[in-house]
Amino acid sequence: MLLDDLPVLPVILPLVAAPVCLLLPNNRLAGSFATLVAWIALVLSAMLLHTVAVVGPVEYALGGWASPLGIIYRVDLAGAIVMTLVALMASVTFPYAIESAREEIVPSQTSAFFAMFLIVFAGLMGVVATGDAFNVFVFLEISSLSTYTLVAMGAKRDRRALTAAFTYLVLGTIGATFFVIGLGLLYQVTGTLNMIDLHDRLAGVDNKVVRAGYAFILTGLGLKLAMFPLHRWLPAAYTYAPSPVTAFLASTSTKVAIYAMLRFLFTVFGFNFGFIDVAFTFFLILGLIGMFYASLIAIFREDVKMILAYSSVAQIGYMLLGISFATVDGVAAALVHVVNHAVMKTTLFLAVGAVFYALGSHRLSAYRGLGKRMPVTTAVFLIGGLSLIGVPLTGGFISKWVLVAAAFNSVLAVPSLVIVLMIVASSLLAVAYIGRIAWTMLLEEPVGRQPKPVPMMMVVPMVLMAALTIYLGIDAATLVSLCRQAAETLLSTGLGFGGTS
Amino acid sequence: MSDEQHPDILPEERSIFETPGWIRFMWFFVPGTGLFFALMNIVLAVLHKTHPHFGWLFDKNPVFYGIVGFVSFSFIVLVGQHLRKIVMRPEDYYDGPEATMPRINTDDEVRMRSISLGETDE
Amino acid sequence: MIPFLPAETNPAIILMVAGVLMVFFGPRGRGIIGVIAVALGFLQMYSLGVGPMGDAQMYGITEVAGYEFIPLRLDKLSVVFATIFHIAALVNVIYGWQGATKVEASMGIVYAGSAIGGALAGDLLTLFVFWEIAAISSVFIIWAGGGHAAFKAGMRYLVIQVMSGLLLLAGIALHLVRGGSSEFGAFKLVGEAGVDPVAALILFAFGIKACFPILHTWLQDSYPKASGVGAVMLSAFTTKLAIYALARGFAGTDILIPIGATMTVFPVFFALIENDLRKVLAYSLNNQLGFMVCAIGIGTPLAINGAAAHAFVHITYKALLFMGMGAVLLRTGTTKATDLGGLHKSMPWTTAFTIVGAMSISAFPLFSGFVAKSMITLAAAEEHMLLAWLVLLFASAGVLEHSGIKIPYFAFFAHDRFAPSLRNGAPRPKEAPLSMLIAMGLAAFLCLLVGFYPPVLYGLLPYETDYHAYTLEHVATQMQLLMFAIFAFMLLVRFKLYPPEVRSVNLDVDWFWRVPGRKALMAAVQMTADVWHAIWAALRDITGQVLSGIGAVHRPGGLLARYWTVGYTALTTAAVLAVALLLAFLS
Amino acid sequence: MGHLILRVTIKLLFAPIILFALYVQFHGDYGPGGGFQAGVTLAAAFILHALGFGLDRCQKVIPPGWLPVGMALGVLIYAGTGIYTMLLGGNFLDYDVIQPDSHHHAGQHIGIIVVELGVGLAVAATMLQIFYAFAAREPEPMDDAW
Repeated sequence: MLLDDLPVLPVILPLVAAPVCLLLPNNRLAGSFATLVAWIALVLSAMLLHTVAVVGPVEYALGGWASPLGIIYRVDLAGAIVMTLVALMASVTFPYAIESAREEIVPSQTSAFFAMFLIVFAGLMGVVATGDAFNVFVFLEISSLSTYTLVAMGAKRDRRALTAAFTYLVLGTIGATFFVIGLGLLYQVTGTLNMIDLHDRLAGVDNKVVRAGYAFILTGLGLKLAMFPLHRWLPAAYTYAPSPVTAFLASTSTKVAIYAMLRFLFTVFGFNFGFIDVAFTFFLILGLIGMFYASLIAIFREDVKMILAYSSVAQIGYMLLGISFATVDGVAAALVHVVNHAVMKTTLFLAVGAVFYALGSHRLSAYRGLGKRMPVTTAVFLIGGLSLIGVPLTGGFISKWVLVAAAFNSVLAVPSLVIVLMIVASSLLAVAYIGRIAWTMLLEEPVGRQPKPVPMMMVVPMVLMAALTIYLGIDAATLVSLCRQAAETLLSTGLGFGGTS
Repeated sequence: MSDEQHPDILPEERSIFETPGWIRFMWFFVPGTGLFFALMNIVLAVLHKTHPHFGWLFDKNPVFYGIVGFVSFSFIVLVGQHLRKIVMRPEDYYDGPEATMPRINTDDEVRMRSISLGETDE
Repeated sequence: MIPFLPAETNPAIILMVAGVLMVFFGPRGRGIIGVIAVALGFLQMYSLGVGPMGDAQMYGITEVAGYEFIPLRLDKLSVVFATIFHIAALVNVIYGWQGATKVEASMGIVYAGSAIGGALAGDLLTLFVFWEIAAISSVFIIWAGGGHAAFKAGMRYLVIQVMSGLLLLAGIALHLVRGGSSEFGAFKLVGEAGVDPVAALILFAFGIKACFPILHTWLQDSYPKASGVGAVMLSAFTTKLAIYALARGFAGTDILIPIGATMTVFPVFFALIENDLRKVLAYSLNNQLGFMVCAIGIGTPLAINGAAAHAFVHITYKALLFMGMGAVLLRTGTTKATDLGGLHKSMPWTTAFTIVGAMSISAFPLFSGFVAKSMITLAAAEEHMLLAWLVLLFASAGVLEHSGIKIPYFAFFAHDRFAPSLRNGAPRPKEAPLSMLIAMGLAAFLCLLVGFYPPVLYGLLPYETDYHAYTLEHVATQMQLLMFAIFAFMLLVRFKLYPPEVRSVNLDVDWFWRVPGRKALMAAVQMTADVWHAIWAALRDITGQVLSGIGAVHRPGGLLARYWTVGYTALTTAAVLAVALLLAFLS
Repeated sequence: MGHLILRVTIKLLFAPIILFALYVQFHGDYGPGGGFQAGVTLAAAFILHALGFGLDRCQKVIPPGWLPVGMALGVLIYAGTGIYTMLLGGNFLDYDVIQPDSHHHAGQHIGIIVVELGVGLAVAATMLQIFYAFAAREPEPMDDAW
């Protein structure tokens, strides 16, 4: 029974656990319970990943109703990778949050905090697992709504969290609305919401309604994944949310939106959809601009979390760039970067959270001479930073390498060499903003009060993530081949190249 | 080999290499050795034990190497010093006063660096 | 085979791990770890076995995404370089036993490891990785020299080195995309279709590290600014790794002959007028690299043997000379010729060892330089390259001038500036500490060993050789050249034609970016800032007026700005949607 | 007493609204209706009462502390049904396994009614929670109120 239900279990488990968590007392119990759930979900997702890698995509009919009529869950390799990633991030950030939340959350909200955390988790898993277009919207909103709450909970530390959450709420809702309008238009034309069914019925159909729906979905999802001009909710939300929330969101929510985008581009629309190139041109241009724009802004920020948040926007540019190549290599590169970036960003944000725990500030000035006072945290931060730059032997290098290789192997509007040079140049920008922090940490003299010791519960996840960053840089073959396989599935049997053409 | 800008040191502070005798010895020894090897080369050339690759103007000529050594060296020194007219600048040209700043001792574990001129060790 | 290590462990990794470990120990612990690591790495390398040229022993081959990694490739050419790198690392550890700071000691070993890794790398990406690690680890050694000048020089050094790495990476990427093999083999610079841009790019990257003329100034700029210990570490690895890369990738490329010849000549003049003796050594290093580059350009087996042999002996005697100067720096606080002289009276051992190094570099018979350098000149002669041959002879006289005579003469003899009578009774500087003397002795021993018994070296060389350095002809011609050159020196000094030492810096090519380049950069930055400020001020005025207009209607200050942000972003979203719609409808 | 008419009307309507809510709730598995609408209607009754007679009296009947429990319980009933069907060997929310022998899909009816109950409970509790939050003008003072 367990094996048959694998696609749905990691989704409903946190969903069921959330109300239970809400009923628990406001102490460590809630966090421990959430952690336990996350770990079980991780095991389940890993089993799912294994199954999918061995036997191929799995399907699950909700309520026993078969495919076009009922809601089905469909997990292929790309989905399984992202699900495992999300579950991994949850199982790392939840235990971290137990200690960290005591510092950053109003104590009476602790169990609500973890309940919300679990709902975000469930929502993100649901977006990935489902094979129903409308269900994507539902889960996207489940996760977004609870995210707004989580961001707002940062208000204990900084009141600006409230405005950040409000901005996020408004924009997120606009994005969701656009998305659902797009879905509505597609439904009007095809009369179905099942993704594969949509694909079949959309084949060869080309009218204004479909095109409008396409544009709406593109924009809506673009907002959710913080594509360049639509990214403005992200920096404030990441900056003012509590540290574990930031770590979790930065590593998962935009990634899942990227996944949804991939799903819609390649599964729902597919290559025989006449104007799919619009999206690729869009991504190419906006990705490139985003890479530079956000990195440049990051260089001049004083708040470390803000720097990292802008860097996230820049990194999303890399992923969009990979997708825009519209080749197996490109999509694989995007997926590799999704995983690597999630790991390194979590590493960085966990380290930042530890610094906040110890010193109570995110300002760059608080990082002075941290290398002498908090050597472990500094080391972890630097590993994450090096990976962000793309130094060899870290995961980031692998992403960039795969991306550069994909660029060379693609025929694009812009010459490949120019793109490669731009990738290198924007990496140099990353050197600038990470270098600035590293300089402060290592070479300046410590000032101010002595940092509070960071509890083990926070150090261990942090160090684990740093180790994983390096591991991904050394043993790159597994991940790269997995992602390549996933990209192949997405583009072929995932109906990209295949289907009716 | 002292001259006007460099005040003489006391005679008892001279080492053997600074005595007039040693200097006189060098004046015989260096050209003497040079001539000895030149002669040796001439003998080898006469005996056809050399393996020249180029013509008489070059290494077929047994004293060619001596001439090259002498002329090259003189050329380098006599011509090279005029380069100073073009490229020489005061010591603080690039970095200003920083250039002559003392080295910063970056590691207090190691104190050997900070010894200044003539100070006794420890 | 070393029992507790995996069979295919890279010696480079052993050294790098040791380098990291050193951070946690005191000076003595660091020294012990260093010696053990070098010994382990060396044993490990030889336990892997050495293949002849063209039939290398390869280990650890893995394929990732169609790219073949070969972390270890041992053939004669790579092993001779890796061997001398190990020896240099050992000498460095001993030399810095007491004097090396933590950064220098650990980074020095990491740096040595990266050079070894680079030499043993069988594929291009592995080479690139070590290439970059070498750049990054060595810059810490420069910075450890202390002071603002060292910091700035280190930054300049880092920029140039990283640029070399990026060019290399670009070259590799283009090479791979073109379908080239991932194995690091020979490149063809000039093919039927003219100059190959990819090979040129890679050659340029190598050329930066090998100090090609005009690209050379990072060396003279940065090495003298490191500490006494640091300069010794620096002198061995980066440039010789580049020489190895050239020998592997561009043997027999004609363009290297004029480049190498130029490299042997121009530093001679700069060295003549330079006051800082360690900078003299840096120029001398450049000049010696010229011999090797020239030999690689000639490309015959004898020439490649010569280049490898010269790299081997050069590392020992150049390290020896730098060690001598380092000892002088330690005891007197300076290496400026204007402040030195007469040190042979109180530092006899340092003097003796430095003279051994000086005689080696000048290629006196019975010293190691003679054994190697004569191979290169002979290779040029055998190929009947008259001009190159003449230039090399000329440069040999130059080497004698700056390294053979100038260094020992001005540091240890010349005018005695440390006589107690001149310095109000202050005692003379003491002899160098024991650890330094041991290191110098070791290097001097190697110089003499190779000089007396060349087969030690010849056995290591890439190609089989029946070359004999000690024929009467070689000895006679070389001694003739040297003795007459020394005679010229004596005459020039006697008649006061030898230029006096003057406190100064001498401009080199780096002037272009240190002075006008810097000014241009600063001006550009200033201009951008000014323009930006102007635009910003104008924008602020305009928006201020607009906002105060709206603010009169709505609310003032922060609230307005806040809501405006959200609304504005929503507007952006709408605009993006509009663009997407337009595109979708029009396409 | 301007509120008198209002209050009398509210008193008159209160019970019928709740009754109607229950009707909508239980009609849910046959026709238009269901837990969501029922929950809102139910909450509307209490909100109306609170508007007329003051928040305090309403909170005496339904203390604010119950509401999170109600929400959680509602969701749990819903999800629990799904898990129950899974435990019986069916898919998630596959109600047929509850009464596998029935020809009239009795399992479906039972399942939907239970699920709708959960939804109703959760929605009603949430509606009231929102109302309480807005109506209790003064927010709870936070630790570092500004």
